[in-house]
Amino acid sequence: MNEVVLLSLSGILLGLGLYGVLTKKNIILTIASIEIMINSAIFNFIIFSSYNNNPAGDVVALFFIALAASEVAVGLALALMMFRIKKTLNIDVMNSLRW
Amino acid sequence: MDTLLFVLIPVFPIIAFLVIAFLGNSMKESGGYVALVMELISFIISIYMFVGVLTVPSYSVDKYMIWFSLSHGPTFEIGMLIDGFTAIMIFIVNLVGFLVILYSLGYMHADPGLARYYAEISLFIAVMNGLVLSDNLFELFIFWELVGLCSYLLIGFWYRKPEAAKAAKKAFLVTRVGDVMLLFGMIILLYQSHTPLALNFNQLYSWAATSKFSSAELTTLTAATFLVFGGAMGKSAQFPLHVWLPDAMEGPTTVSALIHAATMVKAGVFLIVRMMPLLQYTPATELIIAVIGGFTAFFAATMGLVAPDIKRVLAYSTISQLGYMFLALGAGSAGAAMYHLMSHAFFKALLFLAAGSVIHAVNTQDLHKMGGLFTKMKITAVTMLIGGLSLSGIPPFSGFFSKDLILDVVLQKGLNNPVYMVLYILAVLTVLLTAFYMFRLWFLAFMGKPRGYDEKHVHESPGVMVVPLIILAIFATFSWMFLLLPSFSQILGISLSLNIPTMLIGVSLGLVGIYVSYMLYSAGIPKKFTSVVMKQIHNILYRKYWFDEVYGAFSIYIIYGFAKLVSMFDKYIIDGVIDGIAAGGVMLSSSLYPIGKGLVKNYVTLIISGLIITFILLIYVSPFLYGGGI
Amino acid sequence: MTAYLVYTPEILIMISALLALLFDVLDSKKLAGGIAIILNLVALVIILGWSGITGSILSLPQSGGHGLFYFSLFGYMFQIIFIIVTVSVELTTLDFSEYNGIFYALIEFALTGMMIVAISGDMVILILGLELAGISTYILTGYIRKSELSVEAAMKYYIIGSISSSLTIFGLSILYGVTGTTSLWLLNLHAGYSYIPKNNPLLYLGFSFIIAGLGFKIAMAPFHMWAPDVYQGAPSPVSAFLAAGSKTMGFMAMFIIFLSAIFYFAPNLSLLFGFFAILTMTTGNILAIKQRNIKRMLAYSSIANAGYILIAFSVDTPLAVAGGMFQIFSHAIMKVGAFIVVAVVSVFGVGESITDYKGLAKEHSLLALSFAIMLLSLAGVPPLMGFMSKFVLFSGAVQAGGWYILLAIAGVLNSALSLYYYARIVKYMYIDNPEPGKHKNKKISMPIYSYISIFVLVVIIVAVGIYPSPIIGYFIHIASQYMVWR
Amino acid sequence: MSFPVLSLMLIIAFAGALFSFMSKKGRDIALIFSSIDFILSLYLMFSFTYNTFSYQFMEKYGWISTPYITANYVVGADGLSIPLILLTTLLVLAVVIYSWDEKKNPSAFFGLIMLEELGVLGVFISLDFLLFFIFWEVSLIPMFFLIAYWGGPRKNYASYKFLIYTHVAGIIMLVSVIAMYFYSGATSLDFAAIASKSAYIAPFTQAVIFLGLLFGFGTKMPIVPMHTWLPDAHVEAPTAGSALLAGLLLKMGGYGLIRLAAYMLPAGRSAMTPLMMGIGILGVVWGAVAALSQTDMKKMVAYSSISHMGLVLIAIATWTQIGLMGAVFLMFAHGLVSAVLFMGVGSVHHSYGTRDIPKLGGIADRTPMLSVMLVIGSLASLGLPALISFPAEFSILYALFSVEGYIVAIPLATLTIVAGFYIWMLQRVVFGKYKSRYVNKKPHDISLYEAIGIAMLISLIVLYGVLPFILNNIILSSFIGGMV
Repeated sequence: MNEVVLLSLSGILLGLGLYGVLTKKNIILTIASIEIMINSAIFNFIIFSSYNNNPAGDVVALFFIALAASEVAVGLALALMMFRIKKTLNIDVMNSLRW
Repeated sequence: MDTLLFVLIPVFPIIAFLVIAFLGNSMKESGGYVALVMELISFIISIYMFVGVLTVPSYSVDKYMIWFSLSHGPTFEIGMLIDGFTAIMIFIVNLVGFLVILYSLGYMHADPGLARYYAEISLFIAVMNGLVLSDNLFELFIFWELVGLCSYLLIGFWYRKPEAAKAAKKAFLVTRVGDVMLLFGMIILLYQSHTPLALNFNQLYSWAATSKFSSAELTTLTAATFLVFGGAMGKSAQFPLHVWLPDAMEGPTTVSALIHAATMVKAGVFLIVRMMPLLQYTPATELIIAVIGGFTAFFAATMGLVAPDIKRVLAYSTISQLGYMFLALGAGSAGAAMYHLMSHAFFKALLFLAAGSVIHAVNTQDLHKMGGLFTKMKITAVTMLIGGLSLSGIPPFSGFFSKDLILDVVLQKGLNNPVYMVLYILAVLTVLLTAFYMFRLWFLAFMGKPRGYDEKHVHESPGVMVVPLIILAIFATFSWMFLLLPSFSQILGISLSLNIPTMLIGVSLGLVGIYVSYMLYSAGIPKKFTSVVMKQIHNILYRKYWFDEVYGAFSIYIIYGFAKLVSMFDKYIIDGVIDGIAAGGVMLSSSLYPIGKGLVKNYVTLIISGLIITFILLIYVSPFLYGGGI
Repeated sequence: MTAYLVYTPEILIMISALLALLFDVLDSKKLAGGIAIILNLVALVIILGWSGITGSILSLPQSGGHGLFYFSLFGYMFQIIFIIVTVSVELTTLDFSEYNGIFYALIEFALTGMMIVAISGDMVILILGLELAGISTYILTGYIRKSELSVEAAMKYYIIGSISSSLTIFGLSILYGVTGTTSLWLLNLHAGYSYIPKNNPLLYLGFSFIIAGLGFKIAMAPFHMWAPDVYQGAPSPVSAFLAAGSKTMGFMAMFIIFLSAIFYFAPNLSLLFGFFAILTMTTGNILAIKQRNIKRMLAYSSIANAGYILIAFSVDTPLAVAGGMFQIFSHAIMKVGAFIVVAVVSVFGVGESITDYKGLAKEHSLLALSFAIMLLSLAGVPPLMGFMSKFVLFSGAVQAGGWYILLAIAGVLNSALSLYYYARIVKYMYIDNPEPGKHKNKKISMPIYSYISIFVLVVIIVAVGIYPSPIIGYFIHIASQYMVWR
Repeated sequence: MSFPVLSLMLIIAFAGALFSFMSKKGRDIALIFSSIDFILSLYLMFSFTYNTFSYQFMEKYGWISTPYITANYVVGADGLSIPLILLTTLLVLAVVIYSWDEKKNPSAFFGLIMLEELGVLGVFISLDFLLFFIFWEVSLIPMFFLIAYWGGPRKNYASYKFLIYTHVAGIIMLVSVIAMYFYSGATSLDFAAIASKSAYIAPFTQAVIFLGLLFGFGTKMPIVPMHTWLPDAHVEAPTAGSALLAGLLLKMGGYGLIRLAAYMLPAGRSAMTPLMMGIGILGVVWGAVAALSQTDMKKMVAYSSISHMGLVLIAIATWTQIGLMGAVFLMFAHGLVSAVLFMGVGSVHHSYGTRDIPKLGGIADRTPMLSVMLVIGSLASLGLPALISFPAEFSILYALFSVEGYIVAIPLATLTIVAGFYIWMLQRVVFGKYKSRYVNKKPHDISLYEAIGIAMLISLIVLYGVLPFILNNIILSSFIGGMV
């Protein structure tokens, strides 16, 4: 029962992240939404770790938190470059690369 | 007799052909002499053969070499079959061939295409000799096609004239229809007979003589022989494949004399003569041959009645006379046919050469523009008269005897079979028509007053042209004397037995024909017909029963239309589908192109939908297919 | 100490990355690149020595790092591909002034990630490798900071990439939840135990997520949309690296993960991958037809190739898997070569539009010839390597019989379709005349290193095409080993 | 192992291609190398051992040996391939001589011709499927370039159509053969290895595989309805390309169909015999009828090729000794004849600036030599006896009658139509009044080189027409005996 609730929570997190990615126009917000998605996965690991009585999941979660952080760093850097060139953070102007 | 010597008969003209073909342009006129000399040698050898066979009437030798063979199938060979028929035919071919080349020296003088002419004539004589010498149907067919080729080339000799080119095409294609039938017949015969040597005549004969045919086999054999006759129909211009021969008159007159009167068109007759031992098992085919022959004889003669062109009249006459020969063959007498073939070769060659002499003089072929030539060209006129009398079956010219033999044979058969009786009546009526159109021609050309040619330049032809006329006239008059030789009669299986009543009917009808034409034409062209019926009949005959129109319409509207349809199908349906698929791919490419619009959100949407598809496929679809399940 | 010897190649490459950073500080670009290349080659030689000859110092397969790593011929084979690709790209960039030490550092980091993926035996290591390579390549894509396209490509790549990696991680977490272990090899071992439910819907969900995540890496339809944009926007050498290296890494990861997954529901996966194979190759080829930009076209061709390779996952017989690996190998070689040529000709003022290639053979006959060989090889024209790999791959499908033959037929029809757009470029180069005003022949020094790398790649393409026996044998050997683990 | 003459031929062709590409005097090199190849093929013909039902001049080297796929470098020749090898080397030589005056990038032109020779020769001599397929594809690329670079106004469309059609055909064939290989459990991709096992494949599977092969080889032949690439390719190809395309590339289809499909899959063949008969007869009629309505001379000749290849298909379907002999002989014959015709038409185009039949007329007036060659070519193509096609056509028709009976009437009747369009074309183009409104005001008769090229082929057309046993004995003594 407990697990189901917790898993639903992580599912909701994933959905929220996705919703953010699909609707937010601002690149920073998009990156934040992606972080939420990753966090839902990390959350999963922790849930399953406790469910399985296996510490490996917790270890993995720690690893992935670091990973997510480095990813955000790169994302923000790219957003900065983006802003320098296009003078906007609107994600929808990123369409000069198409067909 | 040294049989191998006879191999040389076609070889010499071939040498002439090669020499003239490769060196002709530098040889000019002398090419003619090469051809003449080579043909003379062949002619001498063929006389040797003729004489030799006459001394030993039962002579029959078959020499062959293997061409190629199959381990599970027939062996193809090329060889020579020398017997009485061969000797007679060889003699005719080379005699006429020699005379025609001689005549050409005068007639074709200063033509720009002289080398081509002599090369093709030599080639023709060579392959015609080959055809006659063939000992199997396969080999015969090869030469059969080659004479057709020569005929095609020579009809189109003056290729700059569109009519000549058209006539050549027509000749080739119409005979091709026959050739294809012959090919079909050969294939059936080859399959049915299984002779060790493919289609060897002697082996075919012994096969036919020894095997007991079931009715189904007889049906097959009938089909085969009928198809073989189809070939003869094409080559010998029998109804309904007769349309090419009158047009073939676009070629030089010498060509008409040699190919379209004396030799090549006889190949069909010769073929059926070769097939006679098989035909006797298939009376149905015999009957068809007789009917077509008899009908053609009459039918062609009617068209000859009104033709305005001197050579076309003779062409219709040739068709008609060939019909006689087929009638004889259909009545079961190879001898009568062969004999008429011989005498017809002489007098028809004579008539054509004489006509050539006239054309040479007046530069027109239109009878309506001739007239009154008798005084200016006496030898031509007289020799042509001899030919005409011979054709009309007036004694003592050889045509009389040969035609009489045929009538006699048909009558004998007709006494038991009403169909043959009808054919006999047709044949007799044809005699009347023949005499009429022949003398219409003669009177229009030589009697009356000149009608619009340049009178000053008209004079008798030179010696090289006149001599062949005289020689042929002699043959046309006296060749019946061959029948007095017992060996000759033995070869042909006929004799000079005079049946007085039929003779009388024939001769009298001939005389009536001559008389009528004398009444109508001796003083020039008569007034136009006044009666509507006569006008209509004249029109029908003049338009040749609209055969050309019907065939033309058939080929243009049916065959060519179908062809158009097929290529439309290729272009629009097949290519349309293929190009459509290609275009569809490109269109799909273009329409899928802007999907996503370069926007990240859309990409993410696609990824999510892909995820959902994956899950559905994994969990719901696959178990159904594999019987597993969650 | 000897226990750490097995990590020598990875360590060497890591060192080269650090050295490159160092030399970047010293502003000595050639040295950075040169040392990276040399160290890579040393690593390559070591790996070849370990993997090439039986009875080498290592007895393979073996695990290391308490199960975190797993060394096998299979992994080494992929490492060889990664190093070849990287070295080619680095050689090319030596000729270009815009790439400095940082570039080499990044590309070496990416290579390290790939190498780690190849020897990973645990989810953690796998993801770490993937992310290391991924993050490095995000930056590499945006390497030309002044270029709007480059930055935009990087941004797109980053967004899609991180979403995908989050999906992958999510999937792996479910896998962990169901099986109770993060070790992929352990997972494989435990797979036979009955306590792990075979038809757990959660498992299916997990695999769906993993497929979606890795499908991004290999540019499988419908997860492919980023690829053309990124390949077009990125600098050409980076595109080469992405198309040849990053994609191969994706396949590597899939091989490792589905090693165990296939045990659970092989038929279902078979159908799934069959479907995606046909969808991917058709999408790639159809869309490639209309492309006007050569790099986009190559991207779509890369997508199509992913489709062909997916056949191996669907058919899943030793021959098919060997064919799939062979196709991965040949695709990597050909694609890296093609992008390098694109990079090199751009130096001569040839644009990225396909029509710019008209008449190329008249001025740069050697480049045109190499490009033609690569394109024809991509199209599968014998006797080039691309033909041989497709031959083995489709043979595998046919050998399996049944409906797999349909996959082979779809494959060959698609490859016929692909011939159209490859041949079009070859025709442009050799037959058509240059458009007026194009080919501003910039007078520059010969890009000698690029020529070397192109030459080596062409030699590989032709030589393997003409005498493929050892390579095919090698792949079949690896594939059989891979199948045996299952 | 004896003198490796077959490999030598391949090497020479390849070297010729390479040197031609690199040299400024490509044509001299092409002439020398193709002559050597021709001489070698004559050597093959004369040192051929009769009445042995096995491959001769065999060479075998290991190539690919892996657990699942084994292929070797095996070359050899038998009565089926010897005529086609001879045809290849002869035609290439003739084409090289004919195109002597090619102005546009001659080195590449002759190099491609030599490359084409390499591919086609390889197809005819390789006895391993993988090798076969490699050469098969190698033969496509040069032809694609010949059409695409030296072609006519619609060369783009035509070259791609050619490429895609034949490539699709090739790979479908590839898949079929792989299936044959795996289903039979053969030990290697050698023809001999597959043939020894393939007859044991289940009949239904055989039929399916056979269908695939029929599609593959048939498209190349081409058979209706996969034939539309041929007229387009021919119309746009340069003369040399057309001659090689019709003369050689179409033969690859027939060759493959005999050697790989019909021989190796007896049950599949007998299941598909009605289909092959039907398609063959349809092709005969279709090609002939469609040719009748063409106004472009090249297109007309191309459609006549379709008709002839229909006959070849019929012959293969009969699977009798005489039929197969006819098939091989007709392929040889058609190779020579269509090459002559295409060269003739090419020269007409060269001289008068058009190939459109209604625009031509009376060309015998100004270009007599050319006209003679056109006439001979047409006559040979319509199956005139004493020229090369006749023995072949007769054999095939006879075989058809012996197997299927009176249906032979349809192809026979078509012979009339074939004669029809050729003779009609001659009437309109060669004969008749000379039309003075040509692009070229002063048309010149064919050049010496063109004449030599054509005359070489014509002399063989006559030679084999009169003495067909020269070739028939080779075909019959070796390959037919081994097959039927």
